[in-house]
Amino acid sequence: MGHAFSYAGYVTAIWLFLIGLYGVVTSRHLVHLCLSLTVLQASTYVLFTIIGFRPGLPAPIFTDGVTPGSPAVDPVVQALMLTDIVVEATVVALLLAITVRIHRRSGTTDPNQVDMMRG
Amino acid sequence: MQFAPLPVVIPLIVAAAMAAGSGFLHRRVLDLGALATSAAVLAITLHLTAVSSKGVIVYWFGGWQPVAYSHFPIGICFMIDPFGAGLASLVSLLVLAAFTFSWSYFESVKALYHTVMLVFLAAMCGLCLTGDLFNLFVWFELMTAAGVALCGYKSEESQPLQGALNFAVTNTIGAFTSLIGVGLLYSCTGSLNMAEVGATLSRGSSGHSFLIVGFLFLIAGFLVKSATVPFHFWLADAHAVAPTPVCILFSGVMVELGLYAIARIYWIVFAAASQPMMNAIRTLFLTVAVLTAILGALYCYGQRHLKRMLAFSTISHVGLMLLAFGLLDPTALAGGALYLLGHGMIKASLFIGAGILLHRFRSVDEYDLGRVNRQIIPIALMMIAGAWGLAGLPPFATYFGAEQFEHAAAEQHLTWLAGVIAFSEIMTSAAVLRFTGRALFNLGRGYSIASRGAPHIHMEVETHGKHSRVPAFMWLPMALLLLAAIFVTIPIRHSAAHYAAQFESAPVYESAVLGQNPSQFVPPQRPAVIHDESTSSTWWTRIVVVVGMFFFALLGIFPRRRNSVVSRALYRAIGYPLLRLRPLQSGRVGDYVAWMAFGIGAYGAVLLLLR
Amino acid sequence: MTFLQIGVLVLVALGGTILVFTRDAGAQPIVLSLFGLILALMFMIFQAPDVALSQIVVGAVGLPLMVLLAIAKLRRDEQFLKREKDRERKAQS
Amino acid sequence: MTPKWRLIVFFIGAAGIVCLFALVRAPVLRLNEFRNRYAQQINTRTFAERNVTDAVSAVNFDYRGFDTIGEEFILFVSVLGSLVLLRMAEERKDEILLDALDRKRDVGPSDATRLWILAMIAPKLVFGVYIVTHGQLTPGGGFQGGVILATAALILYLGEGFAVFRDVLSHTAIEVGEAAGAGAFVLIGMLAWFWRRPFLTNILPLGKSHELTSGGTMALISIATGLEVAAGFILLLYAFLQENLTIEGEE
Repeated sequence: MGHAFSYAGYVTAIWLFLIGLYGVVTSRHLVHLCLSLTVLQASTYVLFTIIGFRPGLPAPIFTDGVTPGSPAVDPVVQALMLTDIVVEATVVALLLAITVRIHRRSGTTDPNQVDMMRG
Repeated sequence: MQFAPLPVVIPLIVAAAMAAGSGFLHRRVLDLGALATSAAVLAITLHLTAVSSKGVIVYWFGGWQPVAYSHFPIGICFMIDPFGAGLASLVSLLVLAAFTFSWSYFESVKALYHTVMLVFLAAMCGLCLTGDLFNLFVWFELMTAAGVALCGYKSEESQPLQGALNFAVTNTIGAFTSLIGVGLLYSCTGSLNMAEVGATLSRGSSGHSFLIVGFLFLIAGFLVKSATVPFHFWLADAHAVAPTPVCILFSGVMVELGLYAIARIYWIVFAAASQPMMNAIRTLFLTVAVLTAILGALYCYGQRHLKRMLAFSTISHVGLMLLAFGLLDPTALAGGALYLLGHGMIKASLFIGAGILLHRFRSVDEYDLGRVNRQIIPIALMMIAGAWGLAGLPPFATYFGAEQFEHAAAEQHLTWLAGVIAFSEIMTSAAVLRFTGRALFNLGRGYSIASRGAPHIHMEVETHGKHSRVPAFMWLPMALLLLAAIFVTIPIRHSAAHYAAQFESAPVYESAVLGQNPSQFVPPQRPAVIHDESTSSTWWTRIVVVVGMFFFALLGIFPRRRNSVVSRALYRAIGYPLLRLRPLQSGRVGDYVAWMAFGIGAYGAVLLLLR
Repeated sequence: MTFLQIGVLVLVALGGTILVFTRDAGAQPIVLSLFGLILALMFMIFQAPDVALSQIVVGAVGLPLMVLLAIAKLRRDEQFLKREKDRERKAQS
Repeated sequence: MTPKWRLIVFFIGAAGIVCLFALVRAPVLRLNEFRNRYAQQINTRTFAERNVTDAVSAVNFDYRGFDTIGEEFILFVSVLGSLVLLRMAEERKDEILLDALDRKRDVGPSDATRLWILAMIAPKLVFGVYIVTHGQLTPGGGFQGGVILATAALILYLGEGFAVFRDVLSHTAIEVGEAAGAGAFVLIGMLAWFWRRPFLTNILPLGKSHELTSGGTMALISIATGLEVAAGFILLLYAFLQENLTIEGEE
């Protein structure tokens, strides 16, 4: 079976996913909601990290001391995570812009009070 | 196939050029450029559809053919078949219609509107054509970002912002859940290519529960996008308030793209490996489809705001299309594809109708309007034709589609599903008819029971120029889309079943993508058939639908006295459930996310218990 | 080595929890920045220097900065709206 | 729904999600023969095929470059969306107010602080450019370097105030830069297409390993990305800063 770190990482990923969801569900402030989303997304970072990691292998950068072509940690998941980080940053920027705008229009930042449409 | 990347690449280049030149480009130049781009993309996607009908086209970006790597896919590929390319054609057709409609539309803040719309087009085309799981996620996220930007475009009022917020939060969480799914599958199969992942899973060492959970997480984002119960709440909020050209795309194709992705993922990645669990998956999807269709239809009938009404009708029809997919049968899938094309065009046409009313009368509210105007009568007639199409009546493509999956349901001894289909068709079309009767023909008096508690949404005027007339570039796309919804059946009606059978056979795609064998598709032993002979039962259903549609429309227009038998029965059947259900659609994003968590858990529980 | 890895994962879980339970707008950017740094540390320990660099510039600097600016803007808007309201009230009386 | 019911619904769902994760624990944590084959292919071939030493950059800019195009446009569209939402163009008319404000801001940070802050800009710029151009050799690349370059602009604002920030970094120029960066990436991909090779094929000479020119189109893509990301983040700064100041100016 897997290594201790992968158990810890797996549990951490689940925990971040759920606690992030909990934050979004109970949020009373749109900025707080954005931050909860970043926590939620951190669960994907942790999951990808432990999937790609192999104990004892170096980072996939073949400069000092690492022979080109030798085994290394998974570079594919790292590339995916780079994309993921950009996505996170931009989504949060968009949401913050919406937040500012909502506050301008309706004077509130509580997602439970902006409901003009229901039913 | 040299043209394959162009549906994505051309809009992106034009978008970047427009953004760079936004300072000095004249508005009309932007309009013309956008129209030309979407027309070009339409031509290319139609060409791709035609070419791919002879065999799946696989296009490797960067030239990373897997043949050189012992058949392991190392790059990203487009995997183009008639379904994907056909859907991309629908996307570009509707984008073309949207740009035509917006010729005299709201002032653009520099070139931002055109730029974001073009990026949206590219993202949707990419989603239709890609054959890579992570690439699918990228286009999904690009679609969401562009959609949110477009949804909040007219942010002078608070409602568009609320819609954009709910859209952004729910879809982003869905995307992250899908990303977790991608991670789970990558950990087990070591690949991101759909065909390769499917092949590895079917070699099977991962166990049933892994398949279920991986599937569920992977499609979670697309369940949100396609607004199935209980992931559907955001849709009405976003669609009701987005600018009209954006609504055309949201309801016409974006939602359906979610369904397409689910079907694609299921058939290529999971179907072979999850063969023993097929019944559980079928039960889950049929249950969800029935719930979605009924719930959407009820809400739809209970609205007074035309756009919101159409949004709920989209939810209901998504239920029907999910039903077509959930039967897991090529005939039903072919019917679903036909239905999807017809529905996309009709819904787009109706949304253009809403845009015209907003342009002409500055309102789309059933009770605020109520002005007969000779000029608006052609529009009203087209709305009625649209309602006829929503009801799945001939000669619209929706009829030929619905007929097919009713047949398939009957073959699986699920005849009662025809009742659900009829209910959804009756309520959604009756709602549109009721609206047209009240608002455009000034019929009726009093309030309909169903409208009690429906939100009244103030809309801002989107157009400039003369409001006293309806320009041709507004009504023309509306009429042409309705005609297209009729004539689209002719070229594809008979070939659809063949490509549906191909769509459902992963080995074809595997050999095409991984390049091990020639990719000729041999139809299965019992080929899927398009049922030509209309049995008497389908005719009976149609008659019931027509009668029911007019009954509920008239009942909405001329409500009876409160204690009459009819109105008490109606209250029990429609009014009371609606009153109870309305609070669920609370407009609060926290509620929606709680329901999403519930949905993932519930779907998983159903699959695990039935497996 | 495993000790280090598990330690940083525990830190990540703790950091996320604290961030979700930080409801005070003043503290949020700081906690977010710290959480970003912890994640970057995790990436370093798990041999992902590219991701770590990107996480430092985005997660620990860029994102908290945007949050900071947004919160500042919300505060200013708050004052602005209040002043508008006062002005209206004065005009009425 | 009342908050209580919302929590109940959420906790039922959360319990389900925990069960789902628990069920797939073993296949995810256990190593199987498939797990790392993609990584192995990349790790063994990157250096031989592309002459570059950073495998992550090779995946980002070459093997899976098409993903990165999508990613660049997510950034592009989100920045535009934020600009739309914060209504840059509409609020341009308030710039007169801004000028009045800038005069007021003369009593900003002391000269010593300003000097310190400004002294940080040059190294920031150098570092950012270094990271952008060495993407294929060492950790980093267009994305990370781009953000570093954008923070240099932030320092300029902190030291010199908005007027100088605006004069040095003209809004139009930055907008054009952002669009150019995003467009350049796609155009580099099209370069191969015009030579009748698949989109995004790396057709430039691969250069010598461990040198700046190694990796063919990768270096160009990295620079295009850097331009786009830096410009995009500066535009976001603009959007948030300018609206702040507009409000202030109305005082």
